[in-house]
Amino acid sequence: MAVKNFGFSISRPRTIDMDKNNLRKSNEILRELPELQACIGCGSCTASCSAGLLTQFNFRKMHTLVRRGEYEGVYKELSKCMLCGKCRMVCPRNINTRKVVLLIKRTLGDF
Amino acid sequence: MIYLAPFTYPFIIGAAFMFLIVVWKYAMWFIDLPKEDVQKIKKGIFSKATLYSVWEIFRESLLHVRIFKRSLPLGYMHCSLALGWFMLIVVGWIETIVYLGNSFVPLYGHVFFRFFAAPVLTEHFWILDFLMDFFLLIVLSGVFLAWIKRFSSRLVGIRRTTKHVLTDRLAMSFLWFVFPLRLLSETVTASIYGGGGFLTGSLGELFAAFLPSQLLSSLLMPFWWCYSISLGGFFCFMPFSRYMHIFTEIPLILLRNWTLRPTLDEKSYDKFEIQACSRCGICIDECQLQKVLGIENVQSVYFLRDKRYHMLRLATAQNCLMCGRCQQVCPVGINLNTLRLSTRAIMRNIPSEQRYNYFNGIDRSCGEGRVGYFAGCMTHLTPKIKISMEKIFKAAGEDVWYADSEGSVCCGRPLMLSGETDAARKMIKFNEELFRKHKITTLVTSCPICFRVFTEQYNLEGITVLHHTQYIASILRSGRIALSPEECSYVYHDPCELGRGCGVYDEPREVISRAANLMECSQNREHALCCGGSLSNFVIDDFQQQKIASSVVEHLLLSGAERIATACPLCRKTLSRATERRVMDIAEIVSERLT
Amino acid sequence: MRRGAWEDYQKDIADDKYYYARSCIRQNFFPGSEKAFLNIVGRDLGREVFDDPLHTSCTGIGYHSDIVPYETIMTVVARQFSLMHEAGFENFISSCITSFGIYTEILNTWEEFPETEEKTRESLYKATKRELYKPKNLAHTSDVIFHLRDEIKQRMKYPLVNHLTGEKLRVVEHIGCHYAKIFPKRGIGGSEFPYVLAGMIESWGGDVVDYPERRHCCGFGFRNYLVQANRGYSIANSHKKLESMAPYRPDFIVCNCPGCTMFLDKWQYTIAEMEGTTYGEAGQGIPVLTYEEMAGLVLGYDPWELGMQMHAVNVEPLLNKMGVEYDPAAKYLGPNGKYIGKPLQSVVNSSRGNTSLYDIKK
Amino acid sequence: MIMQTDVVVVGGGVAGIKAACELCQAGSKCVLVERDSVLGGKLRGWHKLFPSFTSSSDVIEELLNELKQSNVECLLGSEVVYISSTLCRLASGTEIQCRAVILATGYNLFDARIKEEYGYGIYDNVITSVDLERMFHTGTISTLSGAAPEKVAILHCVGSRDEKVCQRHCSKVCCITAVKQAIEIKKMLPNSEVFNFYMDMRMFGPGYEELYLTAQKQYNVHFIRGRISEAAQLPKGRLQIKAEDTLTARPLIMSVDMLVLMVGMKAPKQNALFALATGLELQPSGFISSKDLFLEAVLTSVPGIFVAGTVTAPKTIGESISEATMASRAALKFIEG
Repeated sequence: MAVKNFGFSISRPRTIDMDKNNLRKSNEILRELPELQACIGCGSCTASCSAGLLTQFNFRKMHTLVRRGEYEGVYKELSKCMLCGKCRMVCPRNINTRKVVLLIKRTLGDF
Repeated sequence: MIYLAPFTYPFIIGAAFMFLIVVWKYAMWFIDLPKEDVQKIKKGIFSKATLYSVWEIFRESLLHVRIFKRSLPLGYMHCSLALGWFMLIVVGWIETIVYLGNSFVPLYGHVFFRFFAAPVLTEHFWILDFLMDFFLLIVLSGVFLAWIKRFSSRLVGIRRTTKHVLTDRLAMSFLWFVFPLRLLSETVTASIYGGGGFLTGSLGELFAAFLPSQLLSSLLMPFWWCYSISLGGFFCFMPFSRYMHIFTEIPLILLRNWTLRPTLDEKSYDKFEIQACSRCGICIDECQLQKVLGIENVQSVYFLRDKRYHMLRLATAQNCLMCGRCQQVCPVGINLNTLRLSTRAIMRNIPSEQRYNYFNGIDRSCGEGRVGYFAGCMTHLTPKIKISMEKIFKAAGEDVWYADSEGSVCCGRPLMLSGETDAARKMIKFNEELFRKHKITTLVTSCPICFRVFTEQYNLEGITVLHHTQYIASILRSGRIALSPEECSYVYHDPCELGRGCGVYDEPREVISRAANLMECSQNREHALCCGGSLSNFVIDDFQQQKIASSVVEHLLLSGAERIATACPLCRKTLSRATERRVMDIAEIVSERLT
Repeated sequence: MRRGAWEDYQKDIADDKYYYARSCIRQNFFPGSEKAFLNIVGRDLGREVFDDPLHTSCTGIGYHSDIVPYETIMTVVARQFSLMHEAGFENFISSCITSFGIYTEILNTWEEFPETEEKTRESLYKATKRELYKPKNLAHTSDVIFHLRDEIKQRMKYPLVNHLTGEKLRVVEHIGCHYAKIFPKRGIGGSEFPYVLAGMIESWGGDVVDYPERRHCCGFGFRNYLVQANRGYSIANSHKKLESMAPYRPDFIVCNCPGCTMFLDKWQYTIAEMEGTTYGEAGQGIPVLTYEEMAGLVLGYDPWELGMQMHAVNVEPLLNKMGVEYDPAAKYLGPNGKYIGKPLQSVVNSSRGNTSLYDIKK
Repeated sequence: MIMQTDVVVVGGGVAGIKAACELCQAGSKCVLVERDSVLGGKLRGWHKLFPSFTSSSDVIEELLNELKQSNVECLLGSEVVYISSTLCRLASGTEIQCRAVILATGYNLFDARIKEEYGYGIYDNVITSVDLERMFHTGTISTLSGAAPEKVAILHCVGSRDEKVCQRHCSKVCCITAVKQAIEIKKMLPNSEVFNFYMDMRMFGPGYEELYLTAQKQYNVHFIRGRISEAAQLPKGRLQIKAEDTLTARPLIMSVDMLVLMVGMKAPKQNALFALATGLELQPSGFISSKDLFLEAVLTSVPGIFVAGTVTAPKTIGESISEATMASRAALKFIEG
């Protein structure tokens, strides 16, 4: 079929569609590390982040997206993390953030 | 003498099998050694190192001096089995020479000498009989202790004994039977033909007195059969069990003295280290994860076991504080931390070209000077340390270039600890270039984690790398700053990375004693405890970290000190969470006492 | 229980004597619809509707595109009102949803801020020497059809029922944002569960589809369409609505607003051409009707007289379903039997294949 | 008919019952007036109480036992039409002359139908927190078709912190109730997935934060920060909900089998009538103002009229009961002069 070019294309929706998203990997991660659910979204991890100081990297947003089944680009984003461990020191909910980084990267693979 | 008896076949087959396997294994490992290692061997083989190794082999493989130092009963157990068995072989050899002169005796002729010799021997050398029985008794006492250890390890001086896998259990079961069966076989032989020393001879007389001779004659062959089978069985399983360490420790000692070391990349030398582990279990007791948290199955002994049998799980490899306490006490001297790191690298090192491209052009440093100060990520969470260092620099009149005052690229060690070595090397390269660009001659850091990677992995030729305690000690000595001591007592907590990691024990103590009263706790220096906050452990949760920290604080305060001093921002933060007492970095103490 | 939601949102709709304000988009793209409205209300149902040639565009498109200032549009609207007064009418009905929204908004502004009314009065006088008279009743033309739905039902020729199976037709209704989202109380049924079109559909035998994106914008969005670079955003909204309604397998869409009719219809063509996605049974597209066309079909008007050949999505499958009698060959013949030209074959209509019929009378 | 007493307690919920008990135990005469035909108020509709999962019937029973022993005169099914600090007139025409009044008239539940975008009363499987408690009472949670829901969304702040429905105030207890209900759902249906949509988690009381953490870690309840904007019915009675996941700054849609609306507390209309008749001051939220928030929380601007429980603001059961004790003590002090 010939695809016509009208000078614009259909913008992709930014909506997170929880029905279409496959939550298998997300559930796998939560099973291994239930404490990740305890995140209250305070953002101190991102605020203290060494990589976040140098880039747009936002750890809180990344793991939240993963929990919603939005995996695309997360592996690449998480590769910005230097694993220095500051976030773990400041997390008010005692989440083992470094494990979260490694676990998500391991579970998602290069997605 | 005719050395032909079918019961020897199990032994012959077992011994031949073991010999072939062991030779084949060593050959493969040696062939796989990288070129540098082969060069080292060539250089070391005709040097004093080889002579020293012979002494070390005798001391550690036979006498087990290091284990003796740890625990007398445990040392005796290892020594009795190793030395006792060795002496049985040596004296057995002498025995055949004495009795038979220089005529050829096959291997099994030595081993089963009593069986072949008893019916034909007419005269006995009591001293040989005595020695053989004596060493048999020694070995038997060792076996007895090993039994006891299985039931109650505490009696042998360790709290936990190692859990084994199937081949180990099989080999161990055969081994347990070897010497009691030897005793029985020789006793029955002595009861029929006479002879034997104080043990087998006396027991033989006793048997002859109370048991019918017909029964004894019918028991003779079955006992020798069993003895041969247990020996053969043990030899069959030996190369696949932990008993491989019996032989492997010998080449390991040689190779180590020829300066071979494991590296972050896996190599053939690792196999010698892995298989030289006797699974004595000393590392289990030393491990705080076991002692405080009751976590089993992750300690070095299990790590090596799982790695050897290719059943290592990531969760095991990652559940380690890498404090180095086990390495400190390992009687075989295995480089446990390096092995764990290289293993993590095998499991998790994912090279990526694109990774950390954002480093390009980053330079958030400020100030100018020949001395560079790298606070480290963790120090940014303990700003007081940073401010104290700035104050100290100012007092010393030092011109300082602050490498990471507005954020920086991490030193790379935390990532390296996760196994992602290639990515960590990108950070290392970046920081090396940054330091060179600013032409510093001295690099001071407040974080032992950074300090360790700077000294171990960075190529900083021409730059002196100092931990801030070393720097402070040097400016104190040269009188560039002076302190007014306070009437307060501190106990010093040795950070793992600074102490066992880099061998810095004295400078922190020197600085503290100039500023206040220094007190010591019993587990200090090489035996210091880990605070629990280690970046090497990816498994334990914060609650468990805190539990370790509490136990450490408790131990530190047994010294009677009022406050706790340390030299690591991570230790300081972790310990602070566990106590109401003040936990201070040495830099803070110094900056408060500056005159 | 369900009906309870819209009972709160009732409004007065005048019964007779309407001043009719046309819609820019409707009269250009669906001229048959406005004609049909005048015929149905004026001729069939005997109401007086005045179609004033003097009135102008309300300039709503310019207003919503940030080109026409509020003061200006208030004056334009004031002129329409005085024209209505001059013609002797009090009940203002507009064909366009955006106009309706603007009239409502302006009347409310005058009510809340009387000084703006005074200013408009002055401007109107300065510009046209006319006096401002506000309408007694303001309604959208769909309100009028809704009001007269039972009378239409009595004359109904083709109910909204599949004449082959007897099943009710599933109808998606779209009221248009400016109808009830600005002032929900001014729309029948409010903005959450609007009833103006639903009432017609139910009266005439159809079933309303309540799908998740029912309240979503059609995608016109003025600036989002008018600037070409933004059209991807415009079409994405229509795409979202179509994706959301597709699982309900609607037989057709009926729109309140002329703009929505146009976009839900024509974007189906664009989506099909751009990525090959077609909606509706056998990928023939979902026909999009104006409510006048729907009323006209129900009353037995000829579909080509209603202007339904102007749609991007072919309506024949719907006509066949309803059992409407029509001459397929006459599709592209104008009122005087002259060939008006026909569109090129498109993906959305490709499954119909045989179009040679139309060429016979060329 | 004219009655005479020391104190009239208006409202037979937990606060009213407790206040009446205290008054009678202290030896004063009191009449408890309740509009309903039974005592217990809104608590009757509740199954278990946060954060301890105490059975609410236990609490009511305990209070009613105390009431029985205190010989309180209760007028059930009696609506108050006029009130002042000395007189209470009922719909039946009965007049009660008194020396002080304790208002314990409580709150009304917000009518979820007003937030019509959520479709309460329109869609089959949109229910309120109260409906859910009713289901807990029966022991089964099911959709209209009778099936156990696999996915449940709980929406906080329905009729709270929402100026669109003239409810600016926070109803205080809904957050923790939502956490409690999420846990109860997970306990009954371990395979279900529960999503709580919240704006803020206001875990102000003892043990609340811990319960929140338990819900997250132990029960894997998903908490998504964002208010649901609308619900729509899908085929087979399922619902599609839309919200923004504000923590990722992305719109979010999902389909659920059941949507639970955490309805807030609304000030009853009669508060305004009372205020008009007696001169009581009202807060902007419509709840009655205390004389002083700190030192005289149970006093009002009118001497002789005291307040207890949620008549002044949303409160927990525990807070209402302890306030009742304070109010009765203040009323006694007042009539003793």
